Amino acid sequence: MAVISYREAVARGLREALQEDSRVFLMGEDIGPYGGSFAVTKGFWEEFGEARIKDSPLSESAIVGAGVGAAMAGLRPNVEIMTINFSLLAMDQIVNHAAKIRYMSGGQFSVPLMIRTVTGGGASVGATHSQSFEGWYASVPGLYVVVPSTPRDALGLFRTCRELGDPVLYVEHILLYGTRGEVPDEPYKIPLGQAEVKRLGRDVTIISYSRSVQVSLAAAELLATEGIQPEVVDLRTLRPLDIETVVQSVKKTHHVVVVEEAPKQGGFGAEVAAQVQRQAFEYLNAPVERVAGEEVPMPYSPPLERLAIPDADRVARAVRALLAS
Amino acid sequence: MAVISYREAVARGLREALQEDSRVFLMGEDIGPYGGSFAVTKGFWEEFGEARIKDSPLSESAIVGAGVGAAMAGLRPNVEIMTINFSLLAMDQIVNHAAKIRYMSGGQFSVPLMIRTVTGGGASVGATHSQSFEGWYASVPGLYVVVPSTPRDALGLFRTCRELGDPVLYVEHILLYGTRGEVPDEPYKIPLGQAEVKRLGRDVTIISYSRSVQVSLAAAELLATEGIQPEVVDLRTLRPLDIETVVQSVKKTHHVVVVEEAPKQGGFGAEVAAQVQRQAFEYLNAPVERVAGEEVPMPYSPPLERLAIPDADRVARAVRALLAS
Amino acid sequence: MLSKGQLLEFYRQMHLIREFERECERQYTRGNIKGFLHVYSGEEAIAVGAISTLQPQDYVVTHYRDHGHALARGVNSKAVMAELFGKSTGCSKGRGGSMHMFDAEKNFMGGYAIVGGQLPVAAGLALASKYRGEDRIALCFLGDGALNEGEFHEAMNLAAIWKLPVIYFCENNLYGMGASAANNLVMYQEIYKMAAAYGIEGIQVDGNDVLAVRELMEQVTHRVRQGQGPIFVEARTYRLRGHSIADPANYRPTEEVAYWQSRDPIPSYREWLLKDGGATQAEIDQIHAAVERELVVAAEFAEKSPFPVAADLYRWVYQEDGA
Amino acid sequence: MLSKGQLLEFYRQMHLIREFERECERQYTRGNIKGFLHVYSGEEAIAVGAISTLQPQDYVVTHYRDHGHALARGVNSKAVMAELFGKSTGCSKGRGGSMHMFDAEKNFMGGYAIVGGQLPVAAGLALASKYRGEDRIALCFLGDGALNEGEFHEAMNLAAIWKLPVIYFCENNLYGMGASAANNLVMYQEIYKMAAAYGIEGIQVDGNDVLAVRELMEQVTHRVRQGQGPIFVEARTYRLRGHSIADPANYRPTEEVAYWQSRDPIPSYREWLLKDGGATQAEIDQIHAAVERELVVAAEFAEKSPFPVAADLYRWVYQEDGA
Ligand SMILES: Cc1ncc(C[n+]2csc(CCOP(=O)(O)OP(=O)(O)O)c2C)c(N)n1
Ligand SMILES: Cc1ncc(C[n+]2csc(CCOP(=O)(O)OP(=O)(O)O)c2C)c(N)n1
Ligand SMILES: [Mg+2]
Ligand SMILES: [Mg+2]
Repeated sequence: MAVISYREAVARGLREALQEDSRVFLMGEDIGPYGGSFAVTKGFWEEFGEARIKDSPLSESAIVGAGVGAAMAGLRPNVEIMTINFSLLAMDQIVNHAAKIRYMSGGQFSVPLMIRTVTGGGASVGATHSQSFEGWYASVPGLYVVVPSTPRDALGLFRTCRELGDPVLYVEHILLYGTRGEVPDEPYKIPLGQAEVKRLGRDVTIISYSRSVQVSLAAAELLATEGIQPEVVDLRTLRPLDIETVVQSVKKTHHVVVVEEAPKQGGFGAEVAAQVQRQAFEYLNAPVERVAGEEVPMPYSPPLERLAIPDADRVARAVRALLAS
Repeated sequence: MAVISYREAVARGLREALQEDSRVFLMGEDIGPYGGSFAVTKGFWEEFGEARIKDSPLSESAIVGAGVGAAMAGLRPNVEIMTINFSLLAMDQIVNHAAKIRYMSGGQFSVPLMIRTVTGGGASVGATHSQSFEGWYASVPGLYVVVPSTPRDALGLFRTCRELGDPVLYVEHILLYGTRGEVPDEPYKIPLGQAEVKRLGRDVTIISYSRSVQVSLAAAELLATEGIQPEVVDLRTLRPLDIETVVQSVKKTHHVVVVEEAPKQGGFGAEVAAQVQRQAFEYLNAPVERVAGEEVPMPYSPPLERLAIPDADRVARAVRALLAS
Repeated sequence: MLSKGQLLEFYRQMHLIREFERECERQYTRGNIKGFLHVYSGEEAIAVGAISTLQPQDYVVTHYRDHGHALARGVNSKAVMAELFGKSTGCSKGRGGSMHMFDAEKNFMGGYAIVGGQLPVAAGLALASKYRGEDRIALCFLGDGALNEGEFHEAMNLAAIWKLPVIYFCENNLYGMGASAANNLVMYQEIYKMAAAYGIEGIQVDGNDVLAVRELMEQVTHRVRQGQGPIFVEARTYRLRGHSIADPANYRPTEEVAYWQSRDPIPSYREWLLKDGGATQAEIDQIHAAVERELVVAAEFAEKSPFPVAADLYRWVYQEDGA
Repeated sequence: MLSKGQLLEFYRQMHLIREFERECERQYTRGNIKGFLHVYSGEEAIAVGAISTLQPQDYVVTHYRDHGHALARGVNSKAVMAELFGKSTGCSKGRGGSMHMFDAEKNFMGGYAIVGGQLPVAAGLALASKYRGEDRIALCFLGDGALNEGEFHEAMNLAAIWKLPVIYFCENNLYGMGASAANNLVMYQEIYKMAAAYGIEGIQVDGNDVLAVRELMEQVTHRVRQGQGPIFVEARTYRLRGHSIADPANYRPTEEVAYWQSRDPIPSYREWLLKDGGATQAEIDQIHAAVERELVVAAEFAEKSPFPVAADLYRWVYQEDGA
């Protein structure tokens, strides 16, 4: 098992796709000579040429729409939207076209389009550049939404996504690129809709996705020193959502905390909470608790920003309070 | 008390605003000579002139953005986005500008912008034109989201909204325009963040908003004939959300069904369910149940469309099942 | 040179579209068609003239006022009517409806109901063709209203810088819903000139003259096929009916309506056919009769076809064997 | 005729901006400034020349590369630096950061970080002015990259059809991030001509010549103020640094960089001032010394200012007395 970074894992997935499938091409802002805003596609333009690494104008809507068209024509476009914040400009194409064309055409056309983008806050880049909209997309029938938290998941899920016949929003986290982890040497894939228990425990189930998994794991370490053993479940994909794995864990722990970065009201954590209380009602000793982003536009000022995003301490506090209740 | 239609209620609110406040002007597609896509502004252009009833080009993003600018300059723009489906094209302006400028400017600027739009399905207009995105907006700090279900609420809430110092998404329902109801003759206002018990009951609390309130009331009538007395709570505003009124009801009924039109996964009903189980955990005899739209792009075909949107029967069935469990 | 058969075929198609839309209005009144109904009456010369110059492998993409384009592309009138009825035999299996017609066999890539939204999709189809080195172009229709939308700009720019084999064809019928193009575009009388901002050639044509459209588009499709990049065409025309069946269109000056009625593309073409096109009244009558029969069959087919079954509600949300 | 005092004031502002950005880079390295840092170095002549022609009541709106515009508009350098430090004394109270500077007193209506997003906002400000019949115009800066976005198109069209008193001023520095404008716009060498699609007058100016910018903008602001509608200006210029502090900008040909370094707007203006502008070296030295002092004070102020307190996290999400 090699240890690679999250960035390298995504890049490897992309490179494999380009090497193995001539229908795959990349399209996005500054993915060419610049190497990608987060350096994921560094060297790709030189390696694969400009026909396959299409450095695009600043036209989020047009490039996603063009991806839809190219996918309808049988190609496998992989479009990068520099950050999920800018995806709002392409939202109509994603929601009204990519997600609906198979259905609206009665199955005649499909849109095997992969959209890669970057979510999250914590990088001190201010309110317009620090958002987490993946939960919105996860409520759109016709889309898949994938939110890896480790290099291993990033690559394994990527390999599955690129073979799907439907559009995928593949969401990387801005603060995870530099994180490292083991990745199996042999070819492997991770199916969508399979949550993973990232840490075994018994006292409480902490459910999260993307970078919040790392936050939750850190919180679990803190708690472990106090004799509390949290089980940490990584959803890995928001659509499809694997609630079964969560319920299995809850049957053991009887306590649940959901952790995410988006502001609490209307965050995807609400869906998780709603499903858990519905399907594990009998097993819950306390209400499902949520730890989420504060209900504010992300402040630039670093001390305020730190308050606005859940950290390990806050998660640990929530767990302690829940278990004490 | 006069009986007027929902359409007339909204029009009255708009007309009062135009008459009483010279800072108010309307801007939107086909709101002028055409009279509005749903005839809400019929006659306004003739009455108030083209400087105040600004018939705009098909530029959702630009008209919302221009509304933001005009609001920053101290006016009170009232922008109509023909339906909430097209609001995706203006979403960046709504989410990144309207909602955040007060915060990002450290309180120096405010955006008293009202955006009126139309939500909902059931009109046989197909997948791109039948969506319910109000829940997404309800998760954006800095916005208000208002979802009236009756003429009385439509007018009373409108009057409050137009005096707010912050942006409001005021969401009308496509199938409610023709519905009629009593409206007090004396001036009245309805504050945001106050849910209303639309029907008293004792066996189950049905929570909903917008047209789903009418569906829920119809379901309650059905159930009443079987001896089940549902209490129906209308949230009226999604942001702010009044969970207190809901909790009071649950303390009495011990059973909750949340009804909405949006597809279930990630719908705003999840937030309601998550908060109810959190704040009324002790009082719940059964998990919070949700009745929501099916997880499909809205089918055009009328029989399929009817299956995709909750109706009174489905709500009644859910209540029966819940009480039997 | 066009053969008499071709000339008559244009007439047949235009007449079919006009009568098809009349039938839709009747069926709407009878409650068989629901929702929005936007008819193409008055603009037939465009769809017929333009689409006639395409090859079968070419792509057609259009906006929500799409019945005419579908029929001109050869989508079966039974399937179009059944779609409007919401039947499972419709060209979109009843899932799309009036504004979302599709037919994969005809490379009819869809009616798109978000104004302007189809433009990037068409660029993507053209991109795919270029990527693969195919002899295949995309023809994308748009209304004058779409010129106001940001996606027009983004798609035109993308097509231009990447020299995509796509034709953007603007049906300038002077109105978008109730809004007059004159209020919404400074260049409303010369929309084709807006293409210059992208370095794209823009050409104007009389959209009520099927032969003029045909002639121009023969050159245009040829040049785009040769790889010279996108071309933008503006056809001036007029919607003879309201925006939708619910719209009496009172906002239009009566003289304007009268003027354009006098320029109705169908009678004028018929007169030309009879006078200079070598057609006989008998041939015209035959077409009329055939179209009438076709529409009776289409309406019957639509009426008798089954609605989708409830069990199929979830069909086609995702690929059946998808993850 | 500009007085010597004005000429020197232009120099002072340009020099201040350049040195301010240098200080930012230092403070970034020291960890006092976080996140993105996009400096304006090389483009100073534009902000200074253009903004100098405005009245106090006029609006300034700009993009995310906004330090220079803020300083040229007279926003206090202490407040700009404190904002970058995330301090509560910042011009946006530490909530905005580098890309979101605001100053209500100066009618500095904000830096906007979604490329193209500021254009409709500026149209709205101009609309408000027109609605009220005020003598007040809006000046909106944008990069060449913003020309690719749909909002450029929608805002230009809106401004044109409603004849709004707004100036769209494009800083064409040949790159948007790493992407060369030459790849993204067919008209990249004559961006100003794209305005014709909207019936808007477009004018090109040398963005590295503060007096040329000033002279042109005196006419432009005058005409827009008179109510003739929007005007579009393109200034050619060059970013002397990378897109952000993290960008070494290796994608740029060295000859290109060298050429533009030789056209650096500050030394050339200084030479002119000394040779033909009637300024003395002593006056220049005095400016340099004053700017140096100002920046020491600014950095100290920023450093010593308090961070916002935790209790204020929720302040300014909504109006305090709002519903
Ligand atoms: C983005 C968007 N905004 C608004 C609408 C509502 N709408 C439907 S058609 C139409 C007018 C379109 O005019 P035009 O493009 O000229 O086409 P025409 O109706 O003349 O064929 C409008 C405003 C829509 N479907 N999509
Ligand atoms: C909508 C959107 N897309 C992408 C970005 C990321 N981004 C920030 S600046 C920039 C380049 C902008 O170039 P230009 O407008 O020429 O301004 P310049 O940097 O040259 O001053 C990009 C792509 C963004 N902020 N907003
Ligand atoms: Mg039109
Ligand atoms: Mg630039």
